[in-house]
Amino acid sequence: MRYLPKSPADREAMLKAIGMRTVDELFAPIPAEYRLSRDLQVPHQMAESEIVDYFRQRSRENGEGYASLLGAGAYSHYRPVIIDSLISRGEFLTAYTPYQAEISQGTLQSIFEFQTMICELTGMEVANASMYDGSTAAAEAVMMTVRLSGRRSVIVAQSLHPEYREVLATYATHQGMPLSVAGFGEDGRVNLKEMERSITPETACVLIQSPNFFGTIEDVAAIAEIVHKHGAMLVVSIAEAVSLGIVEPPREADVIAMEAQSFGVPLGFGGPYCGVIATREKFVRQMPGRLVGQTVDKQGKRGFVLTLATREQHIRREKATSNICTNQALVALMVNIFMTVYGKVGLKELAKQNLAKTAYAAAQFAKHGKVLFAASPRFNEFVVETKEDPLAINNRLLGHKIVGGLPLKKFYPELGNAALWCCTELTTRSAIDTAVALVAGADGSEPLTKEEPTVEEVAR
Amino acid sequence: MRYLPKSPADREAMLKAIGMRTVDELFAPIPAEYRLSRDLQVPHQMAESEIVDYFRQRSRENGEGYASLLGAGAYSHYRPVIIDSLISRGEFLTAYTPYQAEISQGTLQSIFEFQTMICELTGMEVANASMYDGSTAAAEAVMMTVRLSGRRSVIVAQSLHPEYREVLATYATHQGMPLSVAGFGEDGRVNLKEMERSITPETACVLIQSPNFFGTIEDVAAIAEIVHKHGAMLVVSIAEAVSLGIVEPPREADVIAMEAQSFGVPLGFGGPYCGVIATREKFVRQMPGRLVGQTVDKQGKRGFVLTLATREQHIRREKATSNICTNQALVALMVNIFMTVYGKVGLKELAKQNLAKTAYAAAQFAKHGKVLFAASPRFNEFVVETKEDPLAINNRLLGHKIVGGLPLKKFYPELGNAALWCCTELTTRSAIDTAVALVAGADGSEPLTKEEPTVEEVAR
Amino acid sequence: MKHPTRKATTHVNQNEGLIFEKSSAGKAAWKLPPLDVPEVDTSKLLGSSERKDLGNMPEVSEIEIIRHFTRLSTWNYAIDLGMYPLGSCTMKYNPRVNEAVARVEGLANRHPYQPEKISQGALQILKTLSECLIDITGMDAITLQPAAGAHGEMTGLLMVRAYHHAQGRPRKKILIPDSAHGTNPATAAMVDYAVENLKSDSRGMVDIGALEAQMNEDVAALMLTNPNTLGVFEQQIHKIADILHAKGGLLYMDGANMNALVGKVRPGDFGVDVMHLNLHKTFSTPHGGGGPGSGPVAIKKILEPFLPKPVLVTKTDGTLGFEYDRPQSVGRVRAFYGNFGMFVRALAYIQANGPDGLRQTTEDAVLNANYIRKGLEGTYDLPYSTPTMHEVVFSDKLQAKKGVRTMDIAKRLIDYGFHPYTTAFPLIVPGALMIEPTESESKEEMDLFIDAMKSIAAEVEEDPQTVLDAPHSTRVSRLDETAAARKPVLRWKPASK
Amino acid sequence: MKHPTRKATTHVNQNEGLIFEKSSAGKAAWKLPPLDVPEVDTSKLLGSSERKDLGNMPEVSEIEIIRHFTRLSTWNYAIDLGMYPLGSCTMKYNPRVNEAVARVEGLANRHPYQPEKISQGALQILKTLSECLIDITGMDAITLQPAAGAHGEMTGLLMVRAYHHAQGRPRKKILIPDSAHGTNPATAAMVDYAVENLKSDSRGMVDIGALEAQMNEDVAALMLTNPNTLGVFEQQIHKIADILHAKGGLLYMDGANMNALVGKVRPGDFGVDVMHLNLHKTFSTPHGGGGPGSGPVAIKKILEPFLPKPVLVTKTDGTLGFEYDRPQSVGRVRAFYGNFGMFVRALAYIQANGPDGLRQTTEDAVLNANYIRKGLEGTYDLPYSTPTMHEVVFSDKLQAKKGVRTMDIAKRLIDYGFHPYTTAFPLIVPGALMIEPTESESKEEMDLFIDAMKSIAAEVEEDPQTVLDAPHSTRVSRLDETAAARKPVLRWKPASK
Ligand SMILES: Cc1ncc(COP(=O)(O)O)c(C=O)c1O
Ligand SMILES: Cc1ncc(COP(=O)(O)O)c(C=O)c1O
Repeated sequence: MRYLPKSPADREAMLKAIGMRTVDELFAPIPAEYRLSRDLQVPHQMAESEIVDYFRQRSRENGEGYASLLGAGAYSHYRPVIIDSLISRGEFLTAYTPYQAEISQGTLQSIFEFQTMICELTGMEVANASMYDGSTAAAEAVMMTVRLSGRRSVIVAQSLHPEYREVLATYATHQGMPLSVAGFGEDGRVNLKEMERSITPETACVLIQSPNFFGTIEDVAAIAEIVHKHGAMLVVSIAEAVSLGIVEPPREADVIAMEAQSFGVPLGFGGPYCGVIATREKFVRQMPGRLVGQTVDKQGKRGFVLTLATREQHIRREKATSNICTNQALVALMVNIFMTVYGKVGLKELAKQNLAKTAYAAAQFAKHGKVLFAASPRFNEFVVETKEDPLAINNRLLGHKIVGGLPLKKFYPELGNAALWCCTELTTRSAIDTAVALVAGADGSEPLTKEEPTVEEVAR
Repeated sequence: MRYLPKSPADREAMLKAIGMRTVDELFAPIPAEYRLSRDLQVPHQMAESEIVDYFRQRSRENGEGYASLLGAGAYSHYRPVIIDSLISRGEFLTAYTPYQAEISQGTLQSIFEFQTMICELTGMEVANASMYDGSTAAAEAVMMTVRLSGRRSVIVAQSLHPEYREVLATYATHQGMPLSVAGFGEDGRVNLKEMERSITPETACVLIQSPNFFGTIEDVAAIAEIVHKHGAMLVVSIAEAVSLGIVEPPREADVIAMEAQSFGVPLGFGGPYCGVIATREKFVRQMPGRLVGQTVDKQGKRGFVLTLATREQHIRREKATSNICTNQALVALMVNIFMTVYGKVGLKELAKQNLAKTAYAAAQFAKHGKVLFAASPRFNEFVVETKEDPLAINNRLLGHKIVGGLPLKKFYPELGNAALWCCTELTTRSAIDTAVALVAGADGSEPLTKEEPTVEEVAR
Repeated sequence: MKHPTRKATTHVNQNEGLIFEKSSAGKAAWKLPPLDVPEVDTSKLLGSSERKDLGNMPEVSEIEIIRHFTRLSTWNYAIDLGMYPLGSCTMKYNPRVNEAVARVEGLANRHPYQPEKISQGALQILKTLSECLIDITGMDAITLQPAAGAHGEMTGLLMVRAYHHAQGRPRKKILIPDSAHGTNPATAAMVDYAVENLKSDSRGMVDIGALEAQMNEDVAALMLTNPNTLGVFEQQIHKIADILHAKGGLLYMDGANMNALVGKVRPGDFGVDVMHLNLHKTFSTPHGGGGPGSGPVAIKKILEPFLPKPVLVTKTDGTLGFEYDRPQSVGRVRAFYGNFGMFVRALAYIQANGPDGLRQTTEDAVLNANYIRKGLEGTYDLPYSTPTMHEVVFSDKLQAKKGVRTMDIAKRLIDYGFHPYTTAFPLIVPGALMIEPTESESKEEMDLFIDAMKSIAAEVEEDPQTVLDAPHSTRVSRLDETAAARKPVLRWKPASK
Repeated sequence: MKHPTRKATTHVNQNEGLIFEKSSAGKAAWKLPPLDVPEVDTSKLLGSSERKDLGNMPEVSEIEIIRHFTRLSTWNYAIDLGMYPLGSCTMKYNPRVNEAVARVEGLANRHPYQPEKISQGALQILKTLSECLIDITGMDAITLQPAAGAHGEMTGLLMVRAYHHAQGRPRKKILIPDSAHGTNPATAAMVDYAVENLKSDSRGMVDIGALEAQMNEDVAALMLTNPNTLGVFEQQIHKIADILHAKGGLLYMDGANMNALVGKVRPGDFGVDVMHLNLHKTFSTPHGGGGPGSGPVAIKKILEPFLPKPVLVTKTDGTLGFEYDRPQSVGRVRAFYGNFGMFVRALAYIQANGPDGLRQTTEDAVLNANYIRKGLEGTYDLPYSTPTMHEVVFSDKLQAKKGVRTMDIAKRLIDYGFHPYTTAFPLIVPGALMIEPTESESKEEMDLFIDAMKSIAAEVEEDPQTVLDAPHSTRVSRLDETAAARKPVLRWKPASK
């Protein structure tokens, strides 16, 4: 086997050194009746070229070359080439968790920079080294407030990503934590009254998302005021990290649970992504996940180490803040490099382009369907209600190698024929125009002409 | 500009330090009348994503996805993934020529290993660090024999790659070196009698290729005997390096000039490739190009350095063995890694697969066209003569996304409707069968049925 | 050093500050393409939600970023540089073809919500990998959703919990051997189970007597690592299963050590009801400095109704798709379908090996561990002489006499050109040296490791201080972790502020 | 060291033997797919030409190869690690997007002989790059065929030779300033021209008087580097051109230093007839440890008939193709069309910069060189005070008094975390320190460089021996080059034999 660095002679010599005659002796501890006498039923040993061909083939069967107008928690942004050049270096790719600081300073310093940038972008004081993804980060953030508040019930916004809600339900219900849902209003944002009504003295926290699942930006300040008034904590989930370039972060939150996939992480059919939790300094000891801190060596030289490990499972076992061990380090490095490339000015300009593409698209769709929650501020997603079933519309788009918006029936039956569309800096005007034309085509109105709309039209 | 590590403030501070007010002052030495006052007429500054899109587009216009049965000096072999993983490391990719040995041991040791493996494969005693490509290596090898023999005229086999012959002509004629050509016989190999007749006391060397341009393996021993009998030297060019896995190397040669592209170097529309010269120890001081040698440091520790530099332009200037400076180092590293991956056993097995595919293909073509030089041993190329003009046949193949063999009219009008076909381990049986069927289809005989031929058929 | 090593030396190495220390207004590593739609008035669109300032985010150029991370990378040790004998972590070779195929356009850049009919390629990968893992473990069904081992543990225990609920008799606690990894008890707590410790016997295996005594109707399951963290195979495994099953409990196996079993024996065959795998261990996906991982959970039929949703199914028309209507499911454990990129890598690894390669891999892994045990027995104390599978655990008992503890020896190994072994556990071995070479180490590399360990043992006798002060060859010496925890500095702040 | 540097330190680094020392029969890093055609009888097919044995070729596994080359790589210095101030080599940043686009399937893996009609993508790249380079140089036509600068020189001189032949009066010699790079005279000799040295004046420029005296009908051309190897722009350039042209000679410009001119001035505008470019310098293609390069040759109309063949043309149907029928061509200088992969990278570099970026790049390159000159003037002897363009040349005159030569200072720079500057030439400066920072260096990096150079100068005064013994921080100390040349060991041999 080409990965194994041993010749038959090496194996012979080693067995001899151990004082064994056959390899079977090594497995003597395993009761004979359980030993497998047959070959495993897995593919035969393949040449590297066959493996590459196999996955190229799967790739061709997987929508290769389709344009997509999907968002909903996974966003398509341009990934600067240097991200892969750098994370492919064996020293990053094939290193373990940096427990041995003296030979892990590269990983440690980069995580320290990651934590710093996440703080700068979220307006929080501390951020951890990463969580599995945005959904588990949200659930863990909620658990954190339960520990901090000593209360056990949780209120979750219906405008939070439905799958995040499902994950929270999985985490919470099995720990007997009552969950209630706060609906959204005409404006596609949390219904404040309804939310306030559902808060009780047992409410540990309210969990919302902003920009929320509909792309609408929540009035975090107002929500925070109500939540805090009742002595509960506010957890804000951010699924579209690029929004932080132009949208004011939820500084009033007590904990922010983020999905950083937008920052240079490939869509990858759903994973691996990069969750992260940020909060206030005073809450850090209840924070789950790894943390890197600055310190000095014997000569007083600056260095970095994993710290506050007493929160973690390998020290505290059943008393740990979480069971998380392996996290998403290499993905966090992608995120780190992405944030470094765009930086202070680039992130804002990038976010602006997302905003412009989305404003244009929404204006175009508005001509042939109803754009819901149109009055509320939004980032790069919008909901369009059509007469026709969006599934039918999407089938038409697929014919043109375009993947249409996400039909919301599945998650929000009450929204009927609504679909969630997304535009990023990578969405071309022509893809938008084609999609709009195809939507229109079925709504009775004549298909759009390809001529460019005037700026006035768009501004409308 | 995103590659430039300076802020406006940095530039200000630096100008100030130098004692200048404006950047223009820096260019004062350039007579004003020549200074360019307009923008260069080059593409406007593009975003990275635009650059990637531009080249993806060019790629789609460049035969992407076509199968190819072309060889003729550029061969399509599988490139193990680790080649690019390793050569992409900045420490190899962005290093200069290893003149400063103490911080270049990585490049130096790898070249030393490269030189060693080339010696092992060619049967020569010394090999250099690389030349531009196989054609210039052949020309420089000939120059080498001119210096060594004190004679000035050269005989070149007509079965040598025609473009190599053109390059030699360019190098030789301008130095007033008489060139004569030795034709090939019925068997597609050098016509020994004709060759011997053309050798004179002024003949410095005879240059042949084996396997030659037709894929036929020359009788190097016989040629060497004749050449040496007349006091001339024998230079053998090897264009298909993989042949060395199964074909006896031309040990009787005085100098071997090789194109190592087959060893892990992408086809890349013709370059960069990797030339190499190998020869006997006694000729090394007339060898062009860089050489790495073993030595020790002050503590007696093994190390490697560039050596015998007195042959080179930076020391000897007009008396140097060649003007070559920059060579093909990074490509030689690809070759080195490829040779290391396949090694002693893999190279032989790889070569065997090439042989098998070619034997199969030749047998199939033989049914619908005349395979020339069929009696002579060959490696992975063969010449097929058809009634129909091969250009017409190839147009038909293009319709099936297959690039057919190289029509030889252009180089060998005397061969009429002959084309040079090549099969490697990457050529699939179905591609061969399809091609054969399309050749047949136009030769009047019925198209081949798709059923597999029996081993007997193939053996024929 | 007194005992020169043939393995490593020191070489000039670049310093590098924090990226923020390189930032200067006006530098940029980015450029956006021209906008093909009209510009917009941000404040008009966002109003009070508009962000004005991005604080101290850096402004640097591309070359500075390349150098920054390249320099940082040279401060790391890695599998690509040498042996990484971390016990329980299975630091094996991460094949580069895995990285190549994971980046193929249609796999790397497709959206999880694109219609299933154009996602058959990805779904086929999920299906094939699932089938492979099911046969490798000898179980009946699997979920690929969990993002890592600990996440898999939680998923598995949630299914156990749901199972007992469905049986109408919920249970209170999980039995966990004292040799277990920290995530086991932490996970039990997360799903609201009480943890009860189970002690090991003198041979480092589950104490059958204790198990019989502690097992009752309150016990939901036993979380067993097999081979356990001592590298010892639980020879009474079937007895253990019987004891649990007799009282209606389930046997959970922590599969972190599957590298000792693949192709040789299947947990499903020796009584395991539910287990997780670590694709980032046994199946060669890179650790990447701490992640990402993937922790599939394989189960027996009885637990199938409780699988997280969605579940991959073959539809009537023969195409693949997800089933969301799973009334008894424990629910989702993460958004989307799991760490897909890791599935691609793990499948590529299985394909590269085939049945014969996987078996040979396991044999080499066990051979290597035993070779190291043989090489160091006598030099270091071996608390349990029970046969070794994929890893061996020594203790620092002999060296402790000189005041040298396992962590000191570990740090000294760095000077000898190796990454340290695991020191944090198993807790049943005070001052543990937990060594797992994996199959990826050549005899040459292991001989160098054995020499290094012997040389350090000699140093402990001759001059312990050298060992206590180690490492001596690194760009930073031992770092003050206590200070770091006492006054945590968890982010950079501009000097000014 | 007495003067501690903020730039570098030492860190543990892996040793590694030769790959042959790791070989063992039966190890393999390869696997072939099953053969889809019948096996063949090799000896039957090849007879006496069959090779039986591959000698001492290695047998190793993939992980060993990854570690071998990864370890080796850590022994190298590189642009990615820090400033690489080699004068005349233009060691600038090598953008990673260049590498990415050069690997796009249809560009990386297509055959040079595939029909032109399916090669329009590649041909379009040749055309666009050619047009860019023609405008950048201000010339009329170009060939991309030469594989490197020296190859371009040869190609250029061949055209000069062909031109004079066509004029009916072949000429004998080439004038070359004493400051020229070694390839210039070596090239002249290769195309059978005699080399006549032309001395420089006190300001380091061509001595006009000498030129007038030496110029006659025997002189085919003057090979001029501008800015020359002192980093000095030949202010009399047009006078020089006039003198040559007046006697029917041609002006060849070695364009190695175009990084000082791009976007600011064009050789074609100041009288150059033929010149080469180094895409691996000015246009950012990586040096890769010594190559590959690419040396396009740009020419004025009068030389167009002599271009190497084939020549890229736009055909009547508007598609691109090669023209082979070029009766006056000097012929081919290499097989196929040149180092295509470098063309892709160079064009990507031009696109990333645009007109503004290219101009800014040149300005920064010149700014950097002048900043270093200012910083080190006084500390090191500046033999020519003429204004500096892209590089500055000092001499070791002051340090030589203490017995310390330029090579010693260069080696000492290594301890300070920098790659040395160029020491080999220009020959007109004995003990030259030839420093070219390029535009890719930040102020921070250059300040560190200036500090290092000053610190070394101080060391030369305080304890020269430290400098003479340098480097002290590398895995190997100064290597014995004399011994290497006296008894050359140019390949590994098995101990046995
Ligand atoms: C025995 C054992 N169990 C569980 C885990 C946790 O797995 P993960 O880190 O993937 O969450 C580990 C990881 O080190 C382990 O060694
Ligand atoms: C001034 C000058 N001319 C010519 C050359 C030769 O160019 P190449 O190495 O590409 O052959 C060099 C390369 O160092 C150079 O600096």
